[in-house]
This record gives sequence, structure tokens and C-alpha cells, in this order.
Amino acid sequence: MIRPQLAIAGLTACFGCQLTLLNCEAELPDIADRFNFTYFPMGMSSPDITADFDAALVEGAVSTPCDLETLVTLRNRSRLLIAIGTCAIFGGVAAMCNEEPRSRLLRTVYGPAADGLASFNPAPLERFVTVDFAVTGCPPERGELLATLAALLRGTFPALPAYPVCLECRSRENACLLIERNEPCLGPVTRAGCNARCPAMAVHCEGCRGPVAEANVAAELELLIAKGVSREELVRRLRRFCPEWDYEQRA
Amino acid sequence: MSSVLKISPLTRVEGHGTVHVHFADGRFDRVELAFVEAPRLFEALLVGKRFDELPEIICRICSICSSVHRVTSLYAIEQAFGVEVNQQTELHRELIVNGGQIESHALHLFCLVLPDYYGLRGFADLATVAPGLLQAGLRLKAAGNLIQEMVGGRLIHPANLLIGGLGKPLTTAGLHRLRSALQEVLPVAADAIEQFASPLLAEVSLPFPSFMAVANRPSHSGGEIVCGNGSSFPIVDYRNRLTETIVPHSHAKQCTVSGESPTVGALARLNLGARLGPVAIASLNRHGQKLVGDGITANSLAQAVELLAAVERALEIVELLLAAPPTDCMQVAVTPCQGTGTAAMEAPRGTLIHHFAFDSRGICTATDIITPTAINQGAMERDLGLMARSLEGVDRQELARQLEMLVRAYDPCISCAVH
Amino acid sequence: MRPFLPEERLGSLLALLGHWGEVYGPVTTGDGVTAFRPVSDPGQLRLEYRRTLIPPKRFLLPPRETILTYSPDAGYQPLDTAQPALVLFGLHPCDLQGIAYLDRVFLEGVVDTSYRRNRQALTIIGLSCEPDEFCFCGAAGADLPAGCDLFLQRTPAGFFVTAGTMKGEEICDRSAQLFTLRQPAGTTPWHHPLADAICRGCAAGETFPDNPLWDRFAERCLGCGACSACCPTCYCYDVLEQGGLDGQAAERLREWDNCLFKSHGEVAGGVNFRRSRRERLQYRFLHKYYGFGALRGVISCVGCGRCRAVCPVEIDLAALFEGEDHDRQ
Amino acid sequence: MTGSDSSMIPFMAEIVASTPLSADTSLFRLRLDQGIADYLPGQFFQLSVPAGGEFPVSPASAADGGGELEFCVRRVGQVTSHLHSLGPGGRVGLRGPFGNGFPVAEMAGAQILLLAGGLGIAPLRSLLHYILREPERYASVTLMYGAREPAAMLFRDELVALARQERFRLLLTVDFVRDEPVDGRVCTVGLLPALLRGVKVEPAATWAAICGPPPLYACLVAELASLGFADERIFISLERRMKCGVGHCCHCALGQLLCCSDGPVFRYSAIKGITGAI
Ligand SMILES: Cc1cc2nc3c(=O)[nH]c(=O)nc-3n(C[C@H](O)[C@H](O)[C@H](O)COP(=O)(O)OP(=O)(O)OC[C@H]3O[C@@H](n4cnc5c(N)ncnc54)[C@H](O)[C@@H]3O)c2cc1C
Ligand code: SF4
Ligand code: SF4
Ligand code: SF4
Repeated sequence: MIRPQLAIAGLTACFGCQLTLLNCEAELPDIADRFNFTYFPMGMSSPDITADFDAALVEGAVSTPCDLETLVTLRNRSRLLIAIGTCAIFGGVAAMCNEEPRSRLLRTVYGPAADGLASFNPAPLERFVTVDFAVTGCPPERGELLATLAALLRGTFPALPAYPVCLECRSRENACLLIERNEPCLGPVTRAGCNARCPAMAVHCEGCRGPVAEANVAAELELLIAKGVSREELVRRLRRFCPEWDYEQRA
Repeated sequence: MSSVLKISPLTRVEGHGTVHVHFADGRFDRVELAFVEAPRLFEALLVGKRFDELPEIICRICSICSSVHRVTSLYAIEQAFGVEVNQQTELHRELIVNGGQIESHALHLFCLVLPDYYGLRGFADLATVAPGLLQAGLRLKAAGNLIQEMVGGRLIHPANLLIGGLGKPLTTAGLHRLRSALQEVLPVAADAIEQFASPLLAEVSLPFPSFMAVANRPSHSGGEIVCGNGSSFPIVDYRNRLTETIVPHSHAKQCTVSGESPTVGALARLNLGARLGPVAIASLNRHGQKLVGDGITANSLAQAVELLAAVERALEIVELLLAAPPTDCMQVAVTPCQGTGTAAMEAPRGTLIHHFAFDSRGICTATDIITPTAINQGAMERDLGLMARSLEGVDRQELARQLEMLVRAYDPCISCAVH
Repeated sequence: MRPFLPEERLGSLLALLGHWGEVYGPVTTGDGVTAFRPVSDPGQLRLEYRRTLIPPKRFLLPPRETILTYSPDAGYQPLDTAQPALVLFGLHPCDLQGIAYLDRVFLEGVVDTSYRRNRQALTIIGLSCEPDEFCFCGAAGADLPAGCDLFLQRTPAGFFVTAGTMKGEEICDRSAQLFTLRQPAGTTPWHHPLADAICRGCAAGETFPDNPLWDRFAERCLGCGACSACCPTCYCYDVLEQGGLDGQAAERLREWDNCLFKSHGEVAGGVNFRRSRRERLQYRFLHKYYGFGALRGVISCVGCGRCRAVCPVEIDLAALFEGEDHDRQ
Repeated sequence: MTGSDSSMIPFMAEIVASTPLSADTSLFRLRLDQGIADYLPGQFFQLSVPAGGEFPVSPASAADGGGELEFCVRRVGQVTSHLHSLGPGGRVGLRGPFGNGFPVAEMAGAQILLLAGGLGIAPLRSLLHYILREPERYASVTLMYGAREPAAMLFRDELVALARQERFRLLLTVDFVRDEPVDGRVCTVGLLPALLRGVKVEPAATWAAICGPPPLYACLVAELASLGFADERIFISLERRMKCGVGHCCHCALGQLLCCSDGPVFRYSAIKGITGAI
């Protein structure tokens, strides 16, 4: 068995993906025993980004030159690069207004001082580097992160669900919010793996795990528009975690 | 000849920060604390969104305090639309905020600060050097997370807390599970306090902080913010009292109150008379001296006391909910209207303020978010300077270590500060 | 004259059934969903229920279950923990037929060890039903549908009781003191026109290749998988293996798969044998009405109406049998 | 290796040798911990890599009454990569054999035409070894094997050596040759169906067996038909997604047939009318 050298880094994000690792309380001592946290500023001092890594787990979107530098450095130094979390894979919440000029958003927050800030539209890692594997979620599920670490010990990746939230939602015997309550649930177009956490709480899926493979976006829009939700609202909701959808896509 | 000591990145804190200490001719010149976190611009992202989307988005500011961000935004929105929630909903909200407090304090104390007591790199080394203590901390942390996951439906970024009520209340079985989990860790929390009783930092005299906190927990929008000098002001008046300025080297705005840099957080709350349960009061009495006399270096100890208090309060809430089990989803209908809402709550790291304005359709037209670490930024930078000056001549590596520990004493949450 | 359980003695029967395992029956959950849940008193039972959201297959083929464990010393091993005994109370004929179908898949020919373990833990009590607008089974009204240990024919005053297996007889013997004897009123067998249309269509080998409904279905199917998840005879599964954090042990899991998912026909190298949604819907159609492999020629649709009820976009494959005019807007 | 439990629960085997055959394909020789490896050419096993998963694979060897067997595996995805990362001594699991192999009894006495494309050589090598163990039972064997390029040609040396036998005729072809000189090339350049066109066969006295990548089947079948082969005399080994191997998991249907239990070797006449079968 190998003892992998890990880099864990956050770019433009809320640190929830890294926190999810630290939230694996029961497994943390085992994890500490089996991995070297060579670069993990949030958890360990004296981080060394110049080491050779077996895997780099990167959280967050890329929105500053600094982010990009960290990302490229880790890509060059790591055998595997793993995107963790919706932001790293799709852009995430920070990218929800990417259709607006960045400068306007910056000025809304910082006023004239905004002009000195080096900040561009948040984009997923894949836009800049090759990504070997991805664990989605906002935040990712503990179980999926642990399965990924366990697989890394053997030099592979786990099989994670690629089907829509609805399957898990139905098998939990939740009431369907879309059918029963006409709510704009994004379960049909969202990737499962969360065991339908939100519908289980009677809260419609907000799509935090990003688009499912082959989402029938057009049919989902038609269905919800027929139920009285405005297209504008639907587009806004879809964009919350992933700014780029093909609204015409059926297959 | 000038030189710079760069601490970059700051480690064992949430977010990206750096400290640069400038020396001129070998003498200390000045210090710059920079929160270099990439701004996500939440205050701009929220504009144009419908009111019910705000809580779902805003909790993403920060993973560690997502629960309290969510709850604060609910209160602010409810204030704007004149919505009042029932007691059961209030209790669920208070419970999750306590769960967040337990998780956050346990994470900070046991995973991020504790390694300093042993001169270690971090939690992974504790697993071999002090496994029992790490385990204890993780058990506490897990209890906090259990609350957050059960009440919120999702551990980070809770989904279950809604404007006007809840998706689903806790079940009796769930409450029983929480009760036994909390009862198990209550003694662990009590023991933990001793561990953080002795301060870590070099004895440098730092000015006594000017504390600030929300008067009561949980705070309703009608509440007040109190300051160490005895003054107080209504939350809704925050804009006239707090001044936010943009610092050139940091992405977080810096906050002052009448020209002073306030200190918020656990120590501030204890000094300003937070309401505590009997078990926490007993331990507070044992360490009261340090907590009022020592300034920021006692913040970890204050967090340890609060950790105990949060477990105690969470248990109390569980008992209250068990005594009157919630039956329905308790969602109050919300009719949006033009208006503004402001709410402040005590997040684990201190005072958090949300302010929103809505048009008649309930679309958000303006937002303002003030976070604890942004408030603490000024005091933190001031103290770093004072410490660097007092330790002049000390080995640079040791100086860096001391300064990083000082930053950690404030328990900064940089992703909140920059948002 | 036949054994008859007066309505007010249902509670005593439930208590007695506890002897064969924890009793699960149809209840309404907090969400307003009908589901099989543990029941202790008859007041919780919804005897007039139409269908549960998820069929009883979940007790035989759970949505996700560990089937094997691996350790370097012992190799692959089946789970050694015993499956707790369960009594499923109040299954309608369609669901009984569903279980009978699954039994044929997993117990005839190559026996699936996990399925057998779960099946052996079950005692099954059937209950007659009242159809609604979604049902179209042809079996309602039958005296003793296949696959149950005991069947209860419901009348306003109570239930006629028929034993279907040795175990059922044993239950009858043990509860004899609860029964009276009554003359059964003749039940009228009930036939849904759709069931007839399906039988006729299948007998003729119809696959409606040119029906325009296929394209309309394919266009709006969300691929959400609800139809198969809720079908009592859909049993496709996927198998996953997960290593432990110790780097040694591993677990093999299986979970429900779904022929409407893109990955269902996909093999390495990006080749997909059912690339379009239309092909996938046709695959489902073929499986439901014509059967695969050893069960070739057996209609697996039991007419419970679940897929028609749960599809968010109102796709109903049975509509193909309903003639030319249906669904043409 | 029969009975329901051995169909569902893998038995363990050890990798005794792994030999690279091309850039992405290796030959794995496995020794069962217990028992004898008995199977017919064309049948398949489910091979488990602990903690990685399971995949269907046909042996590339012919059963020889011993406890060893060979698999020729291309590294294409998760589990196959995991297998490739294991060296000799590595532990794997096996379930099977499953499905129907080539009807070797029926084939006896006739001429045999094996048509392999790429990795499709694996089950046909099993059949070839089976036949060449008692070559006198067959009139003749012809193997026509097409690979993408010379470097992707598997078992070339072995096949060339076997081709010294009298009854065995070998024809190799590659789709293209890159600029680099290919020493001692023993193959032609061109696609398999084109090569087939130029060969002399007696369709009525020959059994044809095909295995290769999906696009190959339709062309080869058409070519064979134009040479006068009856549909009944063509055997095709098909690939589908498979999880169980025993007709339960329902991923592998073609029409109403299941590839795992009704196949994977099908007589062309049995699947001719099925849309999407080839
Ligand atoms: C009867 C039969 C015989 C085969 N013989 C060989 C052989 O001799 N040598 C060889 O290298 N390959 C053979 N294959 C193909 C081999 O099974 C796939 O290459 C392998 O499953 C890929 O698995 P993976 O996990 O590496 O790929 P991934 O793409 O990661 O696949 C994940 C899962 O998808 C399924 N899957 C993917 N591709 C296939 C596929 N082609 N067939 C069936 N299921 C698939 C499997 O269930 C697998 O577990 C055969 C396939 C069949 C059906
Ligand atoms: S509630 Fe949402 S996720 Fe669940 S089945 Fe309905 S549409 Fe799908
Ligand atoms: S239900 Fe939707 S929003 Fe909720 S956790 Fe799952 S993917 Fe995210
Ligand atoms: S339930 Fe309807 S939308 Fe969902 S997969 Fe089935 S046919 Fe498609």
C-alpha cells in the first residue's frame, strides 16, 4: 500500500469542501495515519507546495491570478488532480452572475477601489488544466470524499453516482415536490449522491451537485413553465451552481 | 536597509491571509495583515435575486458558519416582510446555531490551536502525539455536526431552515438521538476547558480590547448591540455606528466604531455578560479572572467555556422540544413587499450583520453584510504590530510563530471577512 | 362456508403475526406518501390504499445493499448477518404478482444469494383491492393470487381468509380462534379494458415501431428514473465496489439501476448500445411487455399503475396499446 | 466451479505472470487457489479486482485440465486499470464460466474461419488453441486478424510460430502503418473485410467465427454473406455492458436475448432480425 502525499488547496470558495474532510470525525485519525498532508494550509502548518504529490485535491473556482498560479503549480507537481466540490467542477455560487460584467459586480461591492482588484469571472478548474477526477457537491458528501481517499490508497478512483437526484428521492419514499406541490425542483436534472437530502426535508432540490449527465433541460423547463414558474426564475435557479447550461438540450 | 518578514499563507485558519512585517534598518517598522481571499462578491450576487433565494445563497459565504449566516438572513428577510415565526421554529434555529458554535469552536480549539500547545504542524501529528485529546475534540465536533445535520438536513449549508418556518421539524426519535449524543459529550466539554486555561502567547502587553456583541442570543431584529464602554445601539441603527473602510492591502473592508477597532467573538461575549447555563457558569467562575484580565490571549479559553455553554444550551433546547413535540412544518405564508430588513446575530467568531432591501415583488435591490472577522481586522492588525514591536530582536522564525498564534487567537474566518 | 376475520379482530391478528416477524403494512407517512412501514395497531393501516409509492420489492432488492465483503484473508464472502424476519401485511394482487415475477428471476436458474436471504425472511399477507384510474391489472377479484402465504378478501365487515402456503396454514391454525365461518358472496372478476388491449397487443407481438408516440415520449422524458424505481418488476441493478480506508478490506454493493439512464447501455471506450432516449424507452417497453432471457415471453407489467402515476411528464408506455388516437394533441 | 454460490461469489486466484502485449494490453496468467479452470472457448468470466470492481472477460487460453488460465486485458477504464497496476502475486477473484461459447463439437470436421479485429483476438485465440490441440479433428483453420497498426497487433510472434503448422493458415492485416519502418512485417495493410474478399473459402464446408469491435460485425457479415455463407454458419461473439453474468442485472439484452446467458456467442441467424444487435 502506498502512503500518498496529498495537497489540499482552496481557491475561490467557502472552504466547505476542505471542511468536509475535517468533518469526517470518526475517520480522521485513520486518515492522518495513512496520508501525508504535505500541503494543506487550512489544516497543517509549514505547507510545502514544492513537493511531488500523489494527488492534489482542489476546492473552489478560479477567479484570480493567484488562484491560477496555485492551480497550475499543483497540476505540475501532482500525479493526479482532483476537483472537489461544485465550484471547482462547474464554477459554483461565485460564478452565478458570470453573464454580467465583472467590473460592475466588483464596483457594487468595493466602489471605485474595485479597479485595483485582479479578479476575473470565476471558472471551473477544467477551463485551465486537466482534471483527473471530480467529487461534486456543495458541499461534497463525506462518504464520497472518503471513498475517493480509500481509492487513492490503491491508486484508483471510486464509482460515484451519475444519475439524477430523483432516483434517490423516490427510493427514500419522499413526496415528489414537483408533482405534488408544483415546486421548481431541480432533482431531475441534478446529479445524485446526496441521497436527496433536500426533498427529504420537503425542500426542493436547488441543484447544488450540478448537471446530471445528459440532462433533459428543455423538458424540465417546459414542465416547470407549464406549472407556472417563470423562465426567468428557472434560469436564475439553474445558474446558481453552474453558469453554463444548454437550455435547449434534450439528450 | 529594509526587509520584510512574510507569513504566507497563514495556516490553520479558514481562508487565505498573509502577514507582512516590515523592518527598516533592522528595526520594526509596520505590519500589514492582508486578507487575500478571492472575493466572491456576494453583496452583488444577491441583488436581483428573489427574497427566498437569499438564504440558500448567502449561507455559502462560509462553510464553518453557514448555519448562522442562514439564520441571520432569515431574520433580516422576515423583518422586511413583517413575518413572525413560532416558538418551535425559533428553537430549531437556536439549536442549529448552537450546533454550529460547538462544531466551530471544537474545530478551532482541537484541530487548529491545540497543535500549538505541542509545537506540532497540525491535527495529523496530534493523532500520534495526543490521540486522546484529539479524539475528545473530534467527539465534541461530531456532536455539533450531528445537530447541524439533523436540524439542517445537510451538514454544511443547511437546507431545512426557511423563511417563516421549517421544511421538517425534528422527530421525537431524532430528538432522543440528539439528547443522548449531547449528554455524552457534556463531560468532555467540561474537561476540555482545563486544556486551554494557560495562554500560549508570549507575554506581551496588548491593549485591553474594546468589546462588542449582540446583546441577547438569539437576537431578534429588534435587538441591540452593546459595547465594552457601556454604550449600546439598536441593530437597525448599525449603519450610523459602524464605519466600513476599504484597506488597500486587504480584500476585506475594515470596521470601526467611533474611530475604535472593536473586538468581537467569544471573549467579547463573556465579558459583556452572555447568558450561560449553570454548568458553564461554574467553570466560568473558576477562570473568571483570566477571562476579564488577559485580553485576546484568553480567547481560546473563552471559546472553551462557550463550547461547554453551547452543549448545555443545546441540551436544554432538545428538552424543550421534547416537552412540546413539533407536529407540523410550521411554515408561515410570506407576502413580499417593499422594505428593508436588518438582523444581527452572534456567529462563533462574533457579530454578524445582514441587511437587505427589497422591491414590491420581493426582489432584492441592495445588501450589506458585515462579518466578525472583518470587524476584528483592525484590532488584529494593531495587536500584530504591537507584538512585533515588543518582540523586536527575537529570532524571525519565533516571531513568525508568535504572530501566527496571535492571529489564531482571534480565530479569523477569512472567507467570511472577504465574502 | 369460509373462514372469516371480523374487522374488529384485525388487531388481534396483527399481534399474532408479530410471531412471524415485525409487521409492515401500508400507512401514510408524514409526507403524505403511502408506504410499507412498521405497524402495531390497525388504526395506522390504510386498508383502502391504492398503491404504495415504492413497491414491496424494496424488501427483496433494497435500493442499495452490501452483497459481499472482501478481506485479503477470507476473500469474497456473503454477509453473515441474519436478515430479520418481516411480515408484509396488505399486499395487493399486483404487488404479489410482482414478487412472484422477481422470484422467477432470482430464484429459478441461477439463485441470487442475497435475494434468497431477503426472500426467506418474508411472510406475505395479501389483501384484495379497489382499483383507481391508474390501475389496469386484470387480476383483481381473484380468490387467491399467487405468491402470498395468506390472502385476505376484504368486505365491509371483515375479511375472508385463504391460506396460500404451508406457512399460511400454520398462521390460520394458530389464529383459528379469531375466525368465524361465513358464506362468501360471489366476487365479480374485474377487467380493465387496457389490460385486455395489452394482452391482445402482446399476443400479436406489437412493438409499434412507427407510432409517433415514441418521439413525443423521447422528447420529454426527463430520464429521472421514477418509472422504473417505482415498478414492482423492474430489477436492473448496478454493482459497485468500495475499498476501506485501511487499504485492505472492501465491500461490494449493488444498487438500483435504470434502463432510462445513459450509462445503462454504455461500455468502455464510449460505445453506447442505446444512445438515444427513444432506444431506451423502447428497451423498457420490450422488457415490460415481452421479457428478456429466461423470462422471454412473460409480460412483467402487473398493471399496478405506478409508472403512470409517478412520471412527472406523464409518459405512459401502456398508451401505445390504447390505439391510434391516444395522446395526439 | 459450478452451482449458484460460485456463480455469485468470486473464488480467488493469483496473478502468476503478466506480460505486456501492446501499449495498453497485457496477458494475465492466473492460478486458481482451488480447483480446475474448465470452460469452453467463447465463454466468459467475471473478473474481480478487490476494492476495484468486476468486469466481464473471456479467457484467451483454452482449458487444459489444470488450474491456470489466461486473460488478455486492455486498460480502458477503472477496473481494468486497477488490474494492470497489480503485478505477479496480485490477488483477484473470478466468477464463471458464464454464457455459451463456440459450439466446438458442431465445428469438428469442418474448415474453420476465425475473423478477429483488435482485442477480439482474445476469445478466438482460446478457440484457436482449443482447435490446435487436436488439429486433425478439423479440416483446416484460417485466422484472419486485423489490428489498428503493427504495434497494436497482439500475439504476433506466437501466431507466426503457430502458422508453421500445416493445417493453420494465418493472415494478418493492419489498418495503417506509420512512417517508421516496420521490420519483418508479416502482414498486409488494409481493412479486414477487404482482406476477406481476396481469400478462397468453401462457405458450405466452413464455420466462421467473428469477434471484434462493434463496427466490424456488420461489414464482415455482409462480406461473408456475399461469399455465400449461410447465416447459420456464422458465429459472433458480442459485447454488452454486464454486471452479473447470469441473466439478472438486465444491461445486456439484444432484443429479448440476454448477451450474458443466451450469448455471448450467437449464431448469426439467431440475431439477424434484431435491431441494434450488430
Ligand atoms: C463477454 C465479454 C468478454 C470480454 N472480453 C474481454 C477481453 O478478453 N479483454 C478485454 O480487455 N476486455 C474484454 N471485455 C470488455 C471488458 O469487460 C471491458 O473492457 C471492461 O468492463 C472495462 O471495465 P473498466 O472498469 O476498466 O471500464 P469502465 O469504463 O471504467 O467501466 C465501468 C463499468 O462499466 C461496465 N463496462 C464498461 N465497459 C464494458 C464492456 N466493454 N463490456 C461490459 N461491461 C462494460 C462494467 O460493468 C464496468 O465495471 C469483454 C466484455 C464482454 C461483455
Ligand atoms: S421531489 Fe424533486 S428530486 Fe424528488 S422525485 Fe420529485 S422532482 Fe425528483
Ligand atoms: S437535493 Fe439537490 S440541493 Fe439538496 S443536496 Fe441534493 S443535489 Fe444538493
Ligand atoms: S418517470 Fe417519466 S420522465 Fe422519468 S424516466 Fe420514466 S418515463 Fe422518463
